[in-house]
Amino acid sequence: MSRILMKGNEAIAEAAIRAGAVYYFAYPITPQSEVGEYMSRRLPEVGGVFVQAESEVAVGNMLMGAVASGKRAFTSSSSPGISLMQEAISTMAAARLPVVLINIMRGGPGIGGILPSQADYFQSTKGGGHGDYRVLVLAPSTLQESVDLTMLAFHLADKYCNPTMVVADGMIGQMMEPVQFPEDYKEEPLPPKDWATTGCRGRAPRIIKSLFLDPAMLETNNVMLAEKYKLMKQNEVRFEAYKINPQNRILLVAYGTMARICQTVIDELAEENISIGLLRPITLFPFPGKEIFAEAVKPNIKAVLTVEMSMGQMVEDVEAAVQGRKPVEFYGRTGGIVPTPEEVRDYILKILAKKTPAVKSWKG
Amino acid sequence: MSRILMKGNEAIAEAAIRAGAVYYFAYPITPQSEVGEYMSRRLPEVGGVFVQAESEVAVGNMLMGAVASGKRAFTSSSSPGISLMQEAISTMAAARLPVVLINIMRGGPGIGGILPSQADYFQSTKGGGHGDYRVLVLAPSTLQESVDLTMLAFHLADKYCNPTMVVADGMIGQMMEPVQFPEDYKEEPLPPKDWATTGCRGRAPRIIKSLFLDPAMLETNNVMLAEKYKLMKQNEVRFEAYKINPQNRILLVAYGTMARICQTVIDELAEENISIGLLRPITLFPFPGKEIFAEAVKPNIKAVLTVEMSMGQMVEDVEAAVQGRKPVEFYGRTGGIVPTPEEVRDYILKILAKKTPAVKSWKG
Amino acid sequence: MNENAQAVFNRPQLFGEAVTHYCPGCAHGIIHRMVAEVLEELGIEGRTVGIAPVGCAVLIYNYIQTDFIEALHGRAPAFATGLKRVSPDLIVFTYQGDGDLASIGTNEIIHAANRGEKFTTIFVNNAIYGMTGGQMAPTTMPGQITATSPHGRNVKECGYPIRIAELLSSLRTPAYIERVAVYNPQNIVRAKRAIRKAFQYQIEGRCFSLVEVLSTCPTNWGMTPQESLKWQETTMLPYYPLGCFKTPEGEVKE
Amino acid sequence: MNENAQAVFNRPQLFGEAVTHYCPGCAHGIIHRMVAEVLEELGIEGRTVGIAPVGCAVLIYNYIQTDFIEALHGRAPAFATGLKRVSPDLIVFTYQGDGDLASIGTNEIIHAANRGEKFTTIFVNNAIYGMTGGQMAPTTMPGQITATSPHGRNVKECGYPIRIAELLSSLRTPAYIERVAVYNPQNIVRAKRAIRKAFQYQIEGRCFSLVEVLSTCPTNWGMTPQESLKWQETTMLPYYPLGCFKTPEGEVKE
Amino acid sequence: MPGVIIDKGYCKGCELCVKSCPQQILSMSKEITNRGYFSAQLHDPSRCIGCRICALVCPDGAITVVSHGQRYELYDY
Amino acid sequence: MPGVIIDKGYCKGCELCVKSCPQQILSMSKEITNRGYFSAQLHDPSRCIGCRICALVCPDGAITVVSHGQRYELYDY
Amino acid sequence: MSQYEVTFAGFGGQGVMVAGQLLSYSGIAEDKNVLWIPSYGPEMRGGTAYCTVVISDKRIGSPIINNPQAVCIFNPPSYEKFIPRVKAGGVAIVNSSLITLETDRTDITEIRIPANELAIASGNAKAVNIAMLGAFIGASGVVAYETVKKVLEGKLGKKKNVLEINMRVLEQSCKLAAESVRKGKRL
Amino acid sequence: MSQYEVTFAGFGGQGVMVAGQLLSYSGIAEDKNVLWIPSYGPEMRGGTAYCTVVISDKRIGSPIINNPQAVCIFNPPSYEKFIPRVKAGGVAIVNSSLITLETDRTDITEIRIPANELAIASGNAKAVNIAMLGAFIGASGVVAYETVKKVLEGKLGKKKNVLEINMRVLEQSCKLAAESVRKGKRL
Ligand SMILES: Cc1ncc(C[n+]2csc(CCOP(=O)(O)OP(=O)(O)O)c2C)c(N)n1
Ligand SMILES: Cc1ncc(C[n+]2csc(CCOP(=O)(O)OP(=O)(O)O)c2C)c(N)n1
Ligand code: SF4
Ligand code: SF4
Ligand code: SF4
Ligand code: SF4
Ligand code: SF4
Ligand code: SF4
Ligand SMILES: [Mg+2]
Ligand SMILES: [Mg+2]
Repeated sequence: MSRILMKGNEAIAEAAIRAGAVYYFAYPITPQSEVGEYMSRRLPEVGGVFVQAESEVAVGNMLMGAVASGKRAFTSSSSPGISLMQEAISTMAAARLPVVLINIMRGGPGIGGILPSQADYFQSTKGGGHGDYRVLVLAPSTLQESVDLTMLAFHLADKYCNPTMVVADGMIGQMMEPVQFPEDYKEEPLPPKDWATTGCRGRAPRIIKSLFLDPAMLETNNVMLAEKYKLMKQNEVRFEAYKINPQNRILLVAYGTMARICQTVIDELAEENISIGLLRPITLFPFPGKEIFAEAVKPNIKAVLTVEMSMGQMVEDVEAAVQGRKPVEFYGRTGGIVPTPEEVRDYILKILAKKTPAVKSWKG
Repeated sequence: MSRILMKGNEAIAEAAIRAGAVYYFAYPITPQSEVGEYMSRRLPEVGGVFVQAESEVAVGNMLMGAVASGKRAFTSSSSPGISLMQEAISTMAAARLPVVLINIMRGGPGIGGILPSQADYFQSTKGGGHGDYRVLVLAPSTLQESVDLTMLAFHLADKYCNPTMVVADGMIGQMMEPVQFPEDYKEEPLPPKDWATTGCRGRAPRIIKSLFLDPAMLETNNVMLAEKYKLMKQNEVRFEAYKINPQNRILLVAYGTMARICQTVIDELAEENISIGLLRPITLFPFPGKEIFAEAVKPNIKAVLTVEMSMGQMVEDVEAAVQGRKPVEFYGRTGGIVPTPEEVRDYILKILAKKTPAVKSWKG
Repeated sequence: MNENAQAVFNRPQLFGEAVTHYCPGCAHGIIHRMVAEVLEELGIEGRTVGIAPVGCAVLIYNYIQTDFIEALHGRAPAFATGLKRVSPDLIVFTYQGDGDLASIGTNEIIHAANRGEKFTTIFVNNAIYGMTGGQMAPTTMPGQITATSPHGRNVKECGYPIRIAELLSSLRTPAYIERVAVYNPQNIVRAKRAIRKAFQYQIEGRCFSLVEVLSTCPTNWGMTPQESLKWQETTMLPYYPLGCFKTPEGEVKE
Repeated sequence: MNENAQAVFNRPQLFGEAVTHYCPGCAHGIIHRMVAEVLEELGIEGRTVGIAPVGCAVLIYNYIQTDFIEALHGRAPAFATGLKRVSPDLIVFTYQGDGDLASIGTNEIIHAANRGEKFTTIFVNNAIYGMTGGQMAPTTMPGQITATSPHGRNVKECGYPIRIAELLSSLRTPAYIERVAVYNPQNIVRAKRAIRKAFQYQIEGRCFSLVEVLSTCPTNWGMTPQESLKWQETTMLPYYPLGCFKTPEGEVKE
Repeated sequence: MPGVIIDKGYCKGCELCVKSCPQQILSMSKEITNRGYFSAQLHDPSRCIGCRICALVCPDGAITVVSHGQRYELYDY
Repeated sequence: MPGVIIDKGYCKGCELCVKSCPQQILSMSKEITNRGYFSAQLHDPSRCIGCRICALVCPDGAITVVSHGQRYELYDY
Repeated sequence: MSQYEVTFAGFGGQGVMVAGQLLSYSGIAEDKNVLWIPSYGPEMRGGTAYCTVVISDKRIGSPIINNPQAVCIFNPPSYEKFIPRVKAGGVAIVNSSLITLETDRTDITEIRIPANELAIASGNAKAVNIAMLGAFIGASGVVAYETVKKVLEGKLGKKKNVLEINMRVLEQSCKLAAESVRKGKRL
Repeated sequence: MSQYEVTFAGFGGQGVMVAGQLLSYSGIAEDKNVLWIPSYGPEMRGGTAYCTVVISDKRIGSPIINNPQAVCIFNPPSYEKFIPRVKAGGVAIVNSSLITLETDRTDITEIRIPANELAIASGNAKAVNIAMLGAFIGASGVVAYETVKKVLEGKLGKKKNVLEINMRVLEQSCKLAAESVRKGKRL
């Protein structure tokens, strides 16, 4: 298996193709337009189809039509484009359509900027659309992981019949790293797509829908969805523990590019004999809250520090997980500014220098 | 002041007019189409304008244009329609545009149903759009309060230059109660709209925008927004304490129609000498978390019970507020089914009957 | 039925048993039946997937017994594009109302038509939002009273009704586009021919095809079914002329 | 400048000092200048609010010194509708690219035009998505190579370019719609006349007005500025004929 | 002889068939169906020419036209 | 005598003026502006007819045309 | 009485919603708290329509009223749906013009009123809902007869003709119902 | 060396990005971990472009490299922007064909290479980036000269002509830089 130097956006595009997703619907937007440009060259070679849609609203709906007949299809976009898909994403969840979406996040809100950001955490994990639903959210921190998680996203989408999102900041889309594609890609067996609308010759007609005028039916649908989300919480929580050990004095929580920066800080501080551990969520939903709790309560931990490229979003889930047992601190930058290792390091040292902070009675 | 019997949707419409919002942009959707129907009769009488837009996407953007010149304008819609406005709402927040939105929530996700629901809590309070931003969210539980909070929404929107939402379930839109409109409506003084684009004769041009290509500027914008949200948390938390007292054995948390149902249950149980208190958030953002914490930790409280017309959304904020100090229970129905007083009562009795439940080590 | 009697007109087999939820006399029923008959006659029901709109016809899947996907409001052409592009052997049709297609979904239908997506659209123009209770549509007639135009559509404020067949026909990409009506048996027969033709173009993989069917909404028009058909003829027809606006052949000659 | 010399052509006052961010030779600059000149000449700059698009022209507010609102991608007509309806005394114009207006924003422009919103649109058609790095637009020419049509636009898959002036002119609501070009001085002069006319219609409260200006994108077309103007003339012009497509007067006569 | 069968389960009493029968041999019955509608009925079967117009206009697929032998085709449907 | 003033601060060296001057009296200078462009220059001022074409086509508002006295107007702009 | 709940149920077109609204206005006129809740949902067109009115001296809590003290039943399907829901000890006003169904329940008072006949006889076949409303107040006394009269006057004051007919129907049915209650019919 | 970082900076069009990519490929060829980070942002058109390459034996953490060990500076504006950022003890390869600016810093090694002249002399004015790359490996030795040659061959193998010229430029500049280092010029 050779290592190929690729731009993140292109690596993700190729990964999708390797996972058999040769149907791509998208609308250009920085910083992920290279996905579409790559696809417009590659898909004709593999017999796939790329439709450049008239808008992201159309994209979301084209995807539902595409996966309805059982094929793997996906899109990529960036923050404002993803906002335009919220009605569709809610509907994919309701109608159990295994669509994969890639969000290469940029600075917001509004038109914002085109530089990297992690400020769509709420949108992706809490559901930016209406109604009770959840999207499975994967957050890679290297390009190899971008490849692996993109391929996994298609598998999980099919496994749970649920929209699945890969969220990465613009940095991951734009940088290059060597990546490897599995040569004999095999997936765990998946349930048959016995719901796909492929024409009803020889069987009863199938209907894919999200409207349930009878409230009891609609509630049943919601309860079935909730069971699925529970299953995901049981089976699909993924995270990486980096240098986590009983000596840790601070527990860092960060994902994506931000986690790599934290790793650098941890390595540097380790050389100064300051022990810091990092718990890096790989799935943002389901969130590794239980695991964070377990680490946070360890006696040596003075505080949990969440670092994000946002004003503080994941930190709410971290706070909920820690349940007031340790102080939860936050450091973040926004607008395309990425916290540097130095900034994170300084913040850590500041926390360590503080007089043992009491667990606040209410986080305010 | 005479009491007029009105449908919720019409009461909200009239309240907006009384608050000086005579510009209304909307697209029909059940269960709130009466707002537009009322407006199409009333606005010509008061010199206002109603544009029935081509879509909710257009509505969100028309509203930004409308309020940009300093006028009060608003829309009403229901869940899927609000999902289509997420890019616009994120942008209103970024560009500080005081738009008021009414969401008469219906069952979701997807097309769902047309019956009442509270399943857009996440969407409205966490931000369904991209980027770091917050919407001020008001949740009335009676028609009189729908009138009062609608009028307040325009004031708060102007005060904070922030999109402000009134969320009510379809029940509130459809039912009738007598309401009163203030005769001499006066508002606290507001800052001058010295940002409005009214033509630059005699002054420097004004620009309303959300794009900041310079990351430092974009971050500054985000920090300024964050300060505003902090101010809101300090000054605008609103809630109602219903029969809250030291004897309470369960603390109920519910809003909107659901809170009324809980009040009935509390009254009934009071007659059986079972003391239950209700903390009803009126602002969903900012959330009265501190107040919930303060009540929850009181010694007699065995558990906090959140009741919602959803699979459990606000309960996450309640859990975060309670910080593991008391068990947080949840009861909810969805799809247009509203939990009845009997169901809530039964659930309360079940909790009270439980062997003193330990605070779970992790909520799972 | 008498022993050697022969049914010369039957409820199409493709219709299930369900009684529709439509109001008495609503032309949606006539149009549904024609679609079912055509699918049956062409023998394509086994490889057809319909795309249901949001609108009164949202439950069409309960009546026409083929696979169906329910689209979001206005987005049926996007669903159809996605489906047909990944499964070109399927016969894909959308069934859309005028609020759905000519208001919220204008962008999707224009671009699907312009890309020449090879599916078929049955566009049911009843000059009103039926399902939500009779609000003004972009196709509402000048002066027509609706729930949101209580004094009649004012063209000075809301503009003139949009003529979708004409609008789409002005695009350069080849397509088959025809407008038909159902106000009397002759026109019903013509309408069915147009629908059949639209599917035939798709079967041959030729082009995008759309049939605009002038329909009725007795309930929200506040008329009897019979009056509604009369109003369709006398008020709608002069503004919405019938006929074939575009064929791929015509384009080829160009 | 010599003592008694007289400037017979000046950088318009309404332009600030800022050097634009446009690529050398990009026609956006020419079109900006014409808009600024017209606003100045008509003396309406003090009551004008522009709506900026998302596209290369997003920073137009740095160059033309009037009030401005930055719209979301494609939604400038909705912003303009909102603004003009609540403040009818303002002069409101949108400035939109072809990706913005003819792709994501098709619905908004069609319905604004159809409602007869009384604002002015300057539609800059450069047959490509400039800002995002040269992807195919709905207006991209058949065979044109772009970042997402590496083998040239294939009309069998993507359909033919959309002609916005013609499409909008097919609507019944009165409007002023003209297509102009900038590939030589004669046409620049004609373009400016059309822009002036468009604003005049608005000043008189007559109708919606739109000027489609054929533009260039030397950077993403991969041509020199001069070659770009040539390509505009030789390749775009035959498909996008110049001229006035619609006037409210014409409509009144109808 | 041609004739029509009206399925009362489907009929919603819209009267479109009644109004369009060229022979004017359909009318509304006074009976209420179990959905609460008055349904159409054939009051003069002998004059039916089997032209199928009633079935063509029926929005509810309630009408079957039968024939044994001669009938008039006004439309080639 | 007419003449043109080219503001090097604005000129991006696109050459459009050079290519369209009917008198062919504009050319590109070899100097690099502080934005890194070669700017246009008037190399034969005496032949300028003040027709304004160069200014008309300049996308950067870099050109002012001046005149004292007679000049040719090719366009009524 | 501190809180009283009544459901009006019938075919769409029988004036069920308006009956509930008239009662609500009467409650307001008597300075009570009032809540009117429509059936709002995916009822089939041509199906049943219903609304519930709550009248109370106190703040009204739950708008979910599954077991009202009284029902006014205009047509057979509603009879089947709502009779089982009436609170024990409650009242059912039944439109005997259309309803011949019977119930096994013995814990409610059923009052049968030939509402259609009353209406037709009065010269306004549409007054069915007024007949039912009259019967309800006659039987329940939740609001005063005079109050309802005033409300009707207020709403229909301009249409003297219609008003008069309605007044007559209201009075007749109110009396009829009051009498039945006095006679303890079908208790 | 466990981790080495170098930033390439110049005008758009000078081949800055490609220089970084060629170095990255060379790192891969030597089985190292590699990361290439572009300047991606609201740079004005015609402004500066830059990229940073990280080559490491270990897992590469932060992609935010504010203070690289080395910079390759193609034009004057980049000189002003990046010289202050070089780590103390680091190296700056400076294109002396365009840059006459000087720095006060005494804690870095500055190596001046007439990259434009080298390129023009070779017959391919576009080879400026190869000249700079050659100088960088000559000065730093982060990857072997032979490796870069192989990578160039792989990328340009088909265009013999271009390849040859580039090879020549690479070699020349590599040697020039290596010599300067040996001579301890401007240390
Ligand atoms: C996003 C969204 N907006 C609005 C609605 C509400 N809605 C449902 S159907 C409909 C219009 C129906 O009108 P039309 O398409 O003309 O169909 P008809 O009922 O007349 O056949 C509307 C506005 C919705 N379901 N989703
Ligand atoms: C919702 C959304 N989708 C996509 C984009 C990315 N985007 C920015 S500008 C643009 C297109 C610009 O093309 P055009 O409108 O033709 O303007 P030009 O740059 O060619 O003048 C796109 C797709 C965006 N900003 N927002
Ligand atoms: S509301 Fe109108 S369109 Fe809908 S079923 Fe009834 S008559 Fe037909
Ligand atoms: S990218 Fe194209 S449209 Fe944009 S400024 Fe450059 S030349 Fe003009
Ligand atoms: S078949 Fe013809 S003649 Fe016979 S009942 Fe029907 S319409 Fe009348
Ligand atoms: S047309 Fe059909 S539904 Fe209408 S009355 Fe006749 S049989 Fe009944
Ligand atoms: S004014 Fe005319 S003649 Fe003079 S330089 Fe300009 S284009 Fe040439
Ligand atoms: S046209 Fe303007 S920008 Fe272009 S070279 Fe001439 S002066 Fe410079
Ligand atoms: Mg309709
Ligand atoms: Mg463009």
